[in-house]
Amino acid sequence: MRGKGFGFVLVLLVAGYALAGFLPGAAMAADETIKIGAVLPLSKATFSQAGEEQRRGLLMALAEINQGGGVLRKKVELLIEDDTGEPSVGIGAAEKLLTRDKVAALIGGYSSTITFAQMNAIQRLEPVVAWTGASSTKVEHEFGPKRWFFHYHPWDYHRQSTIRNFLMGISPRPKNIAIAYEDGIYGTTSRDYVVKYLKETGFNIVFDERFKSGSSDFTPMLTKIKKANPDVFYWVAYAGDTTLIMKQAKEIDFNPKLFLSVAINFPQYKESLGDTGNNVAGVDVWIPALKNPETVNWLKKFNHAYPGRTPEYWAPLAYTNMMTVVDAIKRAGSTDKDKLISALEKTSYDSPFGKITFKKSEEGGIHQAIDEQIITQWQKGSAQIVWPPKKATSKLIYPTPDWKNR
Amino acid sequence: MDWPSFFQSIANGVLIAGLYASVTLGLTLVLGVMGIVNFAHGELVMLGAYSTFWLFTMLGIDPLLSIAITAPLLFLVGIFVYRFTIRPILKDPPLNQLLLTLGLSIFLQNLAMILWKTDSRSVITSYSGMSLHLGMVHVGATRLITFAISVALTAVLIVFLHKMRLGKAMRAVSENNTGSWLVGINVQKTYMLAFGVACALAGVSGSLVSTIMYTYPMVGFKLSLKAFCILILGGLGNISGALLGSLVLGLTESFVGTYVPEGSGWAEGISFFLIIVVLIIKPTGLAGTRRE
Amino acid sequence: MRKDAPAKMTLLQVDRLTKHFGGLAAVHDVSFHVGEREIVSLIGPNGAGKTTIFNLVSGVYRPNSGDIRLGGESIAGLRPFDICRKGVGRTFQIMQPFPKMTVLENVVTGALFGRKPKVSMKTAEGEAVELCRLVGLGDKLKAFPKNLTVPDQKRIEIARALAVRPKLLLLDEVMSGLTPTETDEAIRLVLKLRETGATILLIEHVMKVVMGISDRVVVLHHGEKISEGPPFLVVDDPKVIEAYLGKMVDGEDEPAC
Amino acid sequence: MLKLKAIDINYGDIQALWEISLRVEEGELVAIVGSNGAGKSTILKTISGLIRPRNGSVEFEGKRIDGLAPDRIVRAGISMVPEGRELFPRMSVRENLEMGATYIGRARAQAARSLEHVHELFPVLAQRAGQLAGTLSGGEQQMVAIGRALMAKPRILIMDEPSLGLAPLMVEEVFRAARTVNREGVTVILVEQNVRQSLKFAHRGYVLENGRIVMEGTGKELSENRHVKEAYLGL
Amino acid sequence: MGSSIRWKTTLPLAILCAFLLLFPKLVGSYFLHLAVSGILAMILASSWDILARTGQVSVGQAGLFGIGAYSSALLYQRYALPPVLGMLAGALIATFVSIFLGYLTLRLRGIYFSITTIAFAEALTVIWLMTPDITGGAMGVSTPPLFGGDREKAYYLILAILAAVVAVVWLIEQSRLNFAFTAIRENEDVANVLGINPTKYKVLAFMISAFFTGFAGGFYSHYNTYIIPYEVFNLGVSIACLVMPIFGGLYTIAGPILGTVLIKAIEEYLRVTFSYGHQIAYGLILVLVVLFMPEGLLGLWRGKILPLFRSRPGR
Repeated sequence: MRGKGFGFVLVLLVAGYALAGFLPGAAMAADETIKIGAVLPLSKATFSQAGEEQRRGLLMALAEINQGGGVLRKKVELLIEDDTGEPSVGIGAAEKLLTRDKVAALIGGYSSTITFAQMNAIQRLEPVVAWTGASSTKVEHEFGPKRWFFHYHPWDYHRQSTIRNFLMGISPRPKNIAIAYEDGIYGTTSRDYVVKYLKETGFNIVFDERFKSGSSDFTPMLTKIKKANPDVFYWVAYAGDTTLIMKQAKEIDFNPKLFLSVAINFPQYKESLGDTGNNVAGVDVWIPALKNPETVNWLKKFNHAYPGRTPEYWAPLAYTNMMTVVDAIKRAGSTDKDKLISALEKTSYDSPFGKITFKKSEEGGIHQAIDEQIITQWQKGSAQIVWPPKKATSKLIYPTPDWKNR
Repeated sequence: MDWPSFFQSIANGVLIAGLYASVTLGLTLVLGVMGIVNFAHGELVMLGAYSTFWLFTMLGIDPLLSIAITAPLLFLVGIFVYRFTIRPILKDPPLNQLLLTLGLSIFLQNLAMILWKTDSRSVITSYSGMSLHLGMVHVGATRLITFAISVALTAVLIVFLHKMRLGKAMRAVSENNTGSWLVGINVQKTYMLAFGVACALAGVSGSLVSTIMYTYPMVGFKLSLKAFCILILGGLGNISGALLGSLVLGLTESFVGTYVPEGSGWAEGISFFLIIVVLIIKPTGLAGTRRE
Repeated sequence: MRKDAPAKMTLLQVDRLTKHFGGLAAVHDVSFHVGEREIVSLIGPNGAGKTTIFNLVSGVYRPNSGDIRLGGESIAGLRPFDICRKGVGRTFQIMQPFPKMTVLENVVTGALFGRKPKVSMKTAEGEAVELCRLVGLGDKLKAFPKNLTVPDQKRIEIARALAVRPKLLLLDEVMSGLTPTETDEAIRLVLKLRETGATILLIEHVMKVVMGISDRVVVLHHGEKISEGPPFLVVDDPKVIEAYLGKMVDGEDEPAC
Repeated sequence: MLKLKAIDINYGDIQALWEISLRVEEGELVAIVGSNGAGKSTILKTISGLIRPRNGSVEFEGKRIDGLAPDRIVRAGISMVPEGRELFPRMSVRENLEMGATYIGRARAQAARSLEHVHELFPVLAQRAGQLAGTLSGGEQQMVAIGRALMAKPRILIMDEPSLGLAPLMVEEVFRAARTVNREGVTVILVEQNVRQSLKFAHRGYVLENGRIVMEGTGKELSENRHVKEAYLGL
Repeated sequence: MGSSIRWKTTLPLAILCAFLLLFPKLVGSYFLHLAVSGILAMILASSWDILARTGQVSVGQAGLFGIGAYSSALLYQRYALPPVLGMLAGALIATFVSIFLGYLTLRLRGIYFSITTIAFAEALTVIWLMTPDITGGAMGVSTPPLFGGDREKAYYLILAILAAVVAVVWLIEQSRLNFAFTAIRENEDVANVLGINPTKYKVLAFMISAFFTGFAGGFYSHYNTYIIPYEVFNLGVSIACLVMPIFGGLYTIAGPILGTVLIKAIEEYLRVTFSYGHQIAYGLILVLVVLFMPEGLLGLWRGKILPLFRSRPGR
């Protein structure tokens, strides 16, 4: 009943770790290049779509930089590691990039939990981190004040304050709001802020419940919300849930004055919902319909690199992430940590999102790139920007016509 | 009492039960005939859903019509899976069968992820989003069709098992292996066909999933966890019990979702609580006996 | 033969025992007793309820009614491991050695758990080796059951049952399927066991064995006791002959069709 | 009609049958007797294909049938009434009987007539037609098992301990049926513990001990043989 | 169950121990991190194997893992309980839950036990998300880095836990428990008749398994500094717990450890080369092991490879 496998284990233990460690990275050349390391979620179900999109943006930026001769007369080398959606893998990936590959800066990032674990693990190294993802304020509270931490994606409350400001600007002003949110960290943080903001400004919350992402049926919830008869139905969900919610809202003939969600400009939105998806508004960071010259210019480059693809905002965000870091290296004239941080602090870069500078944010962050978001609405099958007024490409349709009258 | 939403809740529960029943049917058939709980059944549903999606996107075939392609396709997949993985372990202890089918499930899920990424895909047809207004109740057309198909499938399956020669052979095999050989049934072949039919059923429910829900690599697994619950509620391996169990689960979810505070969050977990409670009260499942 | 032996203390007393499965009575109103150091055989055609009685005595089944007393203490309805520790060891009709354990380990398992107070691993192993020698497995301690012959597998069963140091040993068809030489060996073994002080209740089909070693025989048919007594008397009982050989049809006439 | 030549059977490493040879002529009723565990059932299972022999051959009307799957052997015309009946407990009596003919092409066409015939043989089954087989008494179940085998229109009917656990009246009925069937031209092979009765009815018999055939003769010869009495009663 | 320890076993064992103890001095923090997460997985695999020895195949170890993780993190958050004590508390709470669960699932055999354990872990996820006031809900719970981020200390701690697991498994193998567990696994009814109380030993195995799984959970929460329900109660954790021992070889000391080493290496390799769906390896391994090498790698080693190096017949 017992085995004698210790010798075998010994051999494999050593061999296993040697293999795991030396295969990747062992063949890297020395100081010929400037290395930048990115950690992205490439293989976890709900995360990987954003991860892939970021990779596209990064590779696009990389190609552009190296075609232009690199920086400081060296080629830039981009090392992309998959965090597989697991914190311990994410920690390992970040450590590997910093301690073995000795990258000049750590970029990328997506999940808040993984970011939190990663930053805790690597903060003793005080690396230069220019982070796209992680919108949880938990991360801001902990790492926002750090000198070495730069953050691009708006924090949770930016999205929710955008919603508040948008709703306050609608006339006639809606009164009753129903809020549904997925029960993960994404939905929950969003909900906490929006409820706080809306209550402060006198809105009436008539429904406020979580649901499980990936539910097979939303009709019970929608039936309940329909009963509450809100003016605006606001929900926070992933793509699949949003598809199902809209289809079923139509089926049970639920007619709020406005359907409002988060990040509805995912690639399959139109093909999944068709006409049903019209008139839905959503808060977003960026959409291709933006008319600023940087966006138009960037889209041209994107279409050249990935013909026939509609980008999500993660692609320009990652592109901006990479460009600003390389730009800072160029201005710093070296990859020295302190010089690079000072250069990054002085960033002023015209991105598809507008001018990027690093400012203070409300809850302690000192290097925040983007804080204002936009509200989009699907109108006759295309996404239009309806808020803020200075970026608007179309006028908000409000109230939304009944399902019967469309 | 707010009657419109009460009746709407009943309708919601009944309609989603249709989807659940279609997923459970094949699982029940395999359990009934071969005594195997197939953990990979959900993944076969998922394959059916993807096949429907691609047939629609690339060839424009209506999801409901594509059942005619998806079901035979999945039947063949089933025969293949049976031949190379299930047959060698038919006589193994149940735990090996569990591990093998669980392995298959993980394999297929990740294969789908590699092939088609994790995007959620959905089809729109001329009738999707259409709904009938019956008195106080709104009934989605696709969901009604799904329900009708599931009930029809159950009926067809019952008739098949009681009237058709092959169906009777499946029942015979499920009741007595030796007895079946002795009346001239090729038990091996019957197993293979039963597994194939179960997979074809998974294909049908895959088509339904892609119309009324959406398709992503994990969709089958989530549904199959619910199907386990239904299996246990409805009596293990009992076909009409599967429909009944689906109704119980569908209605419970619907009423909890509509009438319990924070119900939307609890509703998806009900199947897990039911599994635990039912198995603890009666380890052989509610309405029936367990096969050894 | 001990037909004239003086009445001994009763070790096992089975009283009006009844067990139903569904609607069928597998055992109906059966009473008998086994005295200390007695060898009693339970015989009867297939399906007569013999193994059911073993399962009732060893606690695998709970009786529907009736009582089972071991040394005066009721053990009916106790769980099998409790009954085992009170001194009942048994073998199974279909041999069930633990396949992934060696012969020795099989036997050690019985010694470790089957009795009170518990013994140490060392003692258990020592005793198990002794028992293996006793039953004739001394040179196969490290072998796995699947590599052994039927008689050897039966020996494991017996040694394992003995390892719990039973006051009462239940042997379920340990002789069936053995060649005549093997059967003779087995008979010697059972007699040797009795000499060491064991009380034995056995189910047997090989009549030679039953006749040769039993002090008394209890005959079951259709779950009921139809006869009981010393072997030579029992075989002359017309009820027994009928049960075994089928009903005697009068004369040589053919039965009505 | 049926010939077994030097059959050896192993269960794992254990040999259960040793060089079994026997023959059955058309129209005969042959009994195989022997004590428990002697290997009687094993012989029958070998004939019906449930067990494959390690050595030796089974020939039916000159063709080898060993190695065929049981369903093929049934179709060839050998039906078995197995020990323990092996009915379909959750099917009705009628369904159980019909199953006997459903999968045999030539029997299917005559299913209705066969059913009538079975009902003549066992009138009680006609009354019980709608009842689930699992709820019948042992004797009635045995009738269903025999009836089911007959529905296949077999040339040879194999019966494995049909009287097992039955009440005396039922035992008689079962034997009567075996006899009737045989008279109607079906060859019957019977394995029994009820030695006296089966040898009395049999044309010929074989005595099996410890996996070997130790004696062969007409039913009468065997039933009067001293050794047989000894073997079963230990006299 | 030969208890004599020969030098053939002792020598590699001693080298292995020395190697493991010196490991932090030999490598950088990245490898140290890999080692820590590898050892964590070994603990999970070994403790799953302890339960499996009684024939109970749990597919819900994530439930116990999560309970351990949360107990420890919440105790730190609410009562500032030192992490190592928190881990211990987490382990004890998981053990307590396992007693409850063990008795509830006692009558369930085989696959129905497995399904119930899945449901148990999934139900816990729902409960956790729905009661944020008690559990922290979806937002999870965060703690400061373990030992102030000193990875060497963390390494030695987790190594000590692994050593404890191995020691416990070794003790089980040397004691009467091994006989009880094996007997129950191979034939519960016969074991019962031989005087073994199946309830007692099944629950005991469940408790030992839960203790270490819970401890590992506690370590995980402090080491990773942030846990959320979707992560610690994830089915993926449960599956990892069972794939590794099955791959390595069930019911052995070395099997689960060996399986973990290899799978982690394969995983890391696939992660860099083959980013999407690298868990496909788990599925493939399960299917192939069940079909072709039911005794896992150790069985393969003993049955097929070792004999190649032995010229003498026999033994």
